[in-house]
Amino acid sequence: MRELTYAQAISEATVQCMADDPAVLVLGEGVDDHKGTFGTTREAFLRYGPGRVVDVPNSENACAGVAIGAASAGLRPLVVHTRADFMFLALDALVNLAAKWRYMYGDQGAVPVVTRGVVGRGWGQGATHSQSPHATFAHYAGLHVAAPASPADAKGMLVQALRGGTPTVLIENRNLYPRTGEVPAEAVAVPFGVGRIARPGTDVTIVAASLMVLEAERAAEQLAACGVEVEVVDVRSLRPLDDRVICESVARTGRLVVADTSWSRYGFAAEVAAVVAENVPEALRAPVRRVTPPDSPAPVSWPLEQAWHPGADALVAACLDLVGHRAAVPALADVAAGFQGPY
Amino acid sequence: MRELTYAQAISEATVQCMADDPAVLVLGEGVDDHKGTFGTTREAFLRYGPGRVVDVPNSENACAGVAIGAASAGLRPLVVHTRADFMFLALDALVNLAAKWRYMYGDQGAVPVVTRGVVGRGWGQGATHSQSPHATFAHYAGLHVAAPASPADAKGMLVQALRGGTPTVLIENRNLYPRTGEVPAEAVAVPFGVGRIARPGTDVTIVAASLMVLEAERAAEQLAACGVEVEVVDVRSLRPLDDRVICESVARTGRLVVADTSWSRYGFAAEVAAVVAENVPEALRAPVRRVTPPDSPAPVSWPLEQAWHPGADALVAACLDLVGHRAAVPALADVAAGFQGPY
Amino acid sequence: MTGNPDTTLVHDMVRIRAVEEVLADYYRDEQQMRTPTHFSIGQEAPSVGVCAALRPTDLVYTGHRSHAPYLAKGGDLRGMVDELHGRETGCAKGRGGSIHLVDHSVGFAGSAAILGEMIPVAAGAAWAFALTGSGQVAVTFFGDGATEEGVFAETLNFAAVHALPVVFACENNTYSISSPLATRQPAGFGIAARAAAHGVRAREVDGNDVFAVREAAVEAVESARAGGGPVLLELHTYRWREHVGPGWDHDHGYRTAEEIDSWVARCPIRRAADALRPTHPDIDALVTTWTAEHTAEAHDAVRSAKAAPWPDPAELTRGAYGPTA
Amino acid sequence: MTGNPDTTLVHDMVRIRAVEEVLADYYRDEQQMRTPTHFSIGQEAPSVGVCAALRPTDLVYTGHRSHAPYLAKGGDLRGMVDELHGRETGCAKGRGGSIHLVDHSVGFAGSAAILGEMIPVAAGAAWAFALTGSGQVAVTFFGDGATEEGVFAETLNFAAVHALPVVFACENNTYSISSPLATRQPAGFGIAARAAAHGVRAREVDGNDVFAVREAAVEAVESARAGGGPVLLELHTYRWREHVGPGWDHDHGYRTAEEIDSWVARCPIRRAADALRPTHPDIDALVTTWTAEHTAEAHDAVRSAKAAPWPDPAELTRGAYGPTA
Ligand SMILES: Cc1ncc(C[n+]2csc(CCOP(=O)(O)OP(=O)(O)O)c2C)c(N)n1
Ligand SMILES: Cc1ncc(C[n+]2csc(CCOP(=O)(O)OP(=O)(O)O)c2C)c(N)n1
Ligand SMILES: [Mg+2]
Ligand SMILES: [Mg+2]
Repeated sequence: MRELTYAQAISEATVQCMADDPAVLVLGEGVDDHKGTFGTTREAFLRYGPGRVVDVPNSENACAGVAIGAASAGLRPLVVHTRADFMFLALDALVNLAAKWRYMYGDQGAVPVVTRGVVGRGWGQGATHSQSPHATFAHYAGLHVAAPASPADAKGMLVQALRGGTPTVLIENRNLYPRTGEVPAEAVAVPFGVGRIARPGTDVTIVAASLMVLEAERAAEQLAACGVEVEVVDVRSLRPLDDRVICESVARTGRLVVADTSWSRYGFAAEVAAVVAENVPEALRAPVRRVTPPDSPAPVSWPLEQAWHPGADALVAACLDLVGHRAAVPALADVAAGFQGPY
Repeated sequence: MRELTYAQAISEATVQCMADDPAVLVLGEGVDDHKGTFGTTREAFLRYGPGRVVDVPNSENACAGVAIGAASAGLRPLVVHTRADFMFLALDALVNLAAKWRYMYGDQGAVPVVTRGVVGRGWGQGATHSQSPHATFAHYAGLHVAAPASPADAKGMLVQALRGGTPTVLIENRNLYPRTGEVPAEAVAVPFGVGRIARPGTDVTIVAASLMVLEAERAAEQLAACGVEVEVVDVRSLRPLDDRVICESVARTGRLVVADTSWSRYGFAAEVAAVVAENVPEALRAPVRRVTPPDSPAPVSWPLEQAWHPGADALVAACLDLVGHRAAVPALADVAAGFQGPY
Repeated sequence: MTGNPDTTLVHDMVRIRAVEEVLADYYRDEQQMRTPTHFSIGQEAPSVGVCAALRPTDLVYTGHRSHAPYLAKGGDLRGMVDELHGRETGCAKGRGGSIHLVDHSVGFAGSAAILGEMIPVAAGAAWAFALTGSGQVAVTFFGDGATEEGVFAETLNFAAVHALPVVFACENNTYSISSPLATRQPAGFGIAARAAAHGVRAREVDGNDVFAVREAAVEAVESARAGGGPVLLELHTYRWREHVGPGWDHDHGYRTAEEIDSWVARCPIRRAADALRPTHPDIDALVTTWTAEHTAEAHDAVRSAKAAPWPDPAELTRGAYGPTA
Repeated sequence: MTGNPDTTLVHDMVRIRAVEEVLADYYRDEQQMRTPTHFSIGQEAPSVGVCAALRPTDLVYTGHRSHAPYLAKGGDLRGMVDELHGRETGCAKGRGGSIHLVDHSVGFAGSAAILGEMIPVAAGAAWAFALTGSGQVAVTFFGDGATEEGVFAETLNFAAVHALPVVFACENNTYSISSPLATRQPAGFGIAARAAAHGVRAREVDGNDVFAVREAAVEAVESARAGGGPVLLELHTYRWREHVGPGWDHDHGYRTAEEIDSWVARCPIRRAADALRPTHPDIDALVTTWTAEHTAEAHDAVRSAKAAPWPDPAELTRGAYGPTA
């Protein structure tokens, strides 16, 4: 199969869905500019122009509401935020209206708006440009929330979202955009709620989503060299969450590390640990570990930023600790190392 | 000690803090009206007038920002929302600015705004007036989040918040307002991060906050009659969270039920389960149970509303199940039964 | 009923008034409608006058004060009353209550209780109409208080930039719960003027004069439909009863009995009847007949609602999620 | 330096220009300032003109384009350059970066990168001043793009209702990143006009004429200080470099080289010098001297920043929480 970058996969899904369904349209601040949201909306703009790929005012709340309204009248708006941090301003519209619409009107009508939010570290983005709000959205019943790790999933889950009947939030880590992988040429939907074993292993399970799946895979490779076999579970979507793939893996390995780019408390790492405690507590041969940022906002300064963001090294350390292995292992290269400023 | 209602305790804390510190002022929609936010701001208004108890426009985002600005210039604003659901509109200001202020300016200056949000069922409030957003706020490092259960804590934690150096969100369940309890006459701060054993027991631990502590106590009483001794842990604050009191209790009982008025996924119930899985997984003699609303928005219709909100009966059932007890127990009275419309 | 457009306006106001008064009584006396309810008694003219300018295919989105626009747009009475009683037969299947009325069959697209939330939604629907060239218009009803939400200004701007076929119908009743306009907005700067400064054509209208409202609405709706862009109507009116619930609130301290009385004297139904009497000498008789008719209709609806089935708790989560692709 | 108020304005602009040009070069060439950076090159006059009207105790809050107002308010240069280099000696201890500058000693209260976020914050500070009678004024700088955020309208309304001593300084450079005003706001409806409709006195000013800016700011600030309520200044200006980062962006496709050149021709420093030349024939010599002086100052600051200590990762979470009561 041909390879695409993660960004190209998103672009292709967008273009194909727009070709298939004239109701699909894209809106967001600067979606029409030369950078085209990290290259993900450029092709759509070039093909479909400003009537269907629409630059909007800096009004996140109204734009979310406008998208909901357009959806209520039959369109399929795809809203794009170059930083998911701006979505806090759209939170009311998404969790208090879109998420509840179908239910509170008695299962009549729907507003399946799709919202893409870009997250991820790089270049001292600091406290208000480094957050991953996936857990916040995933807490509220009525939304689907996904955070694909591979180009194929990035494409397939966007296709799924643009065809489904549920408002959806897609979280994309910008450090994934240049990663390549095989991607089907057709627009094939990848369902939500079905996780995958990204790498099989027997000693420790690492559960992750999005960029942390890659970090987990890098950690697993390193650990394999020390004789520790890690199973990496990519949940793909946070709501619905595939409890089964998590629990079956932990039942096999007896050890769980959860990796996340957002805080531990009340976050993804908490939920995964809870799923295990709820379903297969007896399988745990060691305490669960959460590998997440520390309890502070994100700093800007380079050494602090490096220390703040959890990565493969922290996962390696957590796994070794869980299996009681005391070997010193060399540090891994920074996953965001290639990234340069300014933005 | 004299008894006060939960509402009176909050009112008293407000008035005493305003007397002690001229920088304290109250703002919120309708805080000055005859109902005075369920009686919690009336006394302050009568004493200090519209200059310090300030009715504001329906502008939740700006009002949060105004409070932050006033705090940055030395005041101590207490912002009141008659429904916490409206706080989604203030979320950006609270989690993206207030929570991060001290850290991102290098530990210089502070904006210790205090925000009270009222939650809780009653009278078909429905999907957008029945939510408890505590987990959302507690996920973001930089805030303190508390949900007191007793009148004494409601007073003491508000005092703590109005004297502390950290922006704080206080969640108050409206069904607690009429409950009475002993409350110290003086303004004594109750620290955050220190949970309490609300009722000792040996067979099952129920961890809860706010109204669910009462539900847990009601369940415990019922269960005692069946010979099941429940330990009720009131965490009091969600961030900081007293991991120790939770883990020590579960280490004793071996069984954990977490009760919450908000959804399971990525919520309070998830966090408490994670804390146990992280620290004392070996103590678990049974799977953890989360007693929370189902995965839908809140309905209006009476029988659905009754079924949607978790209460003492659901806790009783969960505990009996955990201990393998198959007795049928009579249903308990609805905790919100006394509540009448319209609002 | 009548085929005369002027008397129809009176009829529609009388019907809403009669229905709401009956509902308010049951609400207060029986406490069987367990849903916070915002009556429009005294401010029926904005709903009736604006909806008279609409086609069935035009869509209406409202805030919490939803009964009057729902009925004015043709929403099913039984559906509404069953909904207030939380029944499976309600227009929202008992899931939504008073603040979440909906009737797709007549273009009542929904109401929502978070202030301002539906304002951009109506603009979004209008955007869909513009993009698809459907010729429809979207209308949103909201109060003076909702205009203080930032999303109102954001939406005005968005609608102006895209010249959307949306009409913003602001029912300015001078109160937000118990807060008067003076504590919330600067004196002398009206809502219409703010809309105009955002590039949205705006008009102030006597919102208790149903004919004036209709005239302004027809102009606004047809201009929007013809591609003339968004229009805001600031409709000055007044709520007689308490903010939420069935009672009067003379004793709540935030407004005087005199103020209420002065507006009761400006009752939109009475004023419309006064205006029509010279040309329609039978108008008082008609009002009497209609009042009786719709009072009876409302009693029937309540009786029927009480006999209607409750939702099945086994279907507690139905509709939380849509079908997958 | 000079004691003459007019030449001081020129000096302050020259200093900001010289510093930013040096920083932009290092930023581009060395990639040592790992923080997204929004230069004000070409739009120095709003910061300098407004801050000339302020007392040290007046507080300034800004958006992301923060260097110019920080320096204009008297913010410590070393503190800023160290901050851009992420050092412990930075004005925000390396935690905040370019978008979170702060210098309490001179009344630069903070900057923030979420559009519009600081606008109500300045109003809140002004509220504190009004309540305590401190006689201070709060000023907030933000762009044309930030006015599209609902919180802008909310804050105008709040400030007008409470007649707060706050000055809203809008630097209208006609772009939000690469989006021109025309795609974001309706033509013919200015930001000043919107403010006026919200009850906030507003003036449009040539934002590349530092003397006009100062004159308008003095009037606004002193009126606000005297209890005259909030004022908005819409300052028309232009950004020469790319939105974020050190480069030029003629080739990004969203604006023409001609447009940029036409604004470079209206350089605020050159225009101020032109205006002063008749009375200050030495102005060109002064500009040359100042440029050299502050270019050297900036090079020194960068050298010093590179030698300054990094924060200690052991203190990664310092300041996340305040002390308890
Ligand atoms: C975002 C938000 N803030 C506050 C409320 C509480 N609230 C419900 S109705 C209302 C009054 C609104 O006044 P207005 O918009 O003038 O409508 P009216 O009730 O007068 O018809 C308020 C403040 C809310 N529902 N949503
Ligand atoms: C809420 C929010 N939305 C979007 C952004 C992304 N963003 C950063 S700067 C900017 C442009 C702002 O334009 P303007 O306010 O005119 O300021 P200028 O950059 O022109 O000085 C945008 C859209 C943001 N930081 N915050
Ligand atoms: Mg009103
Ligand atoms: Mg700009």
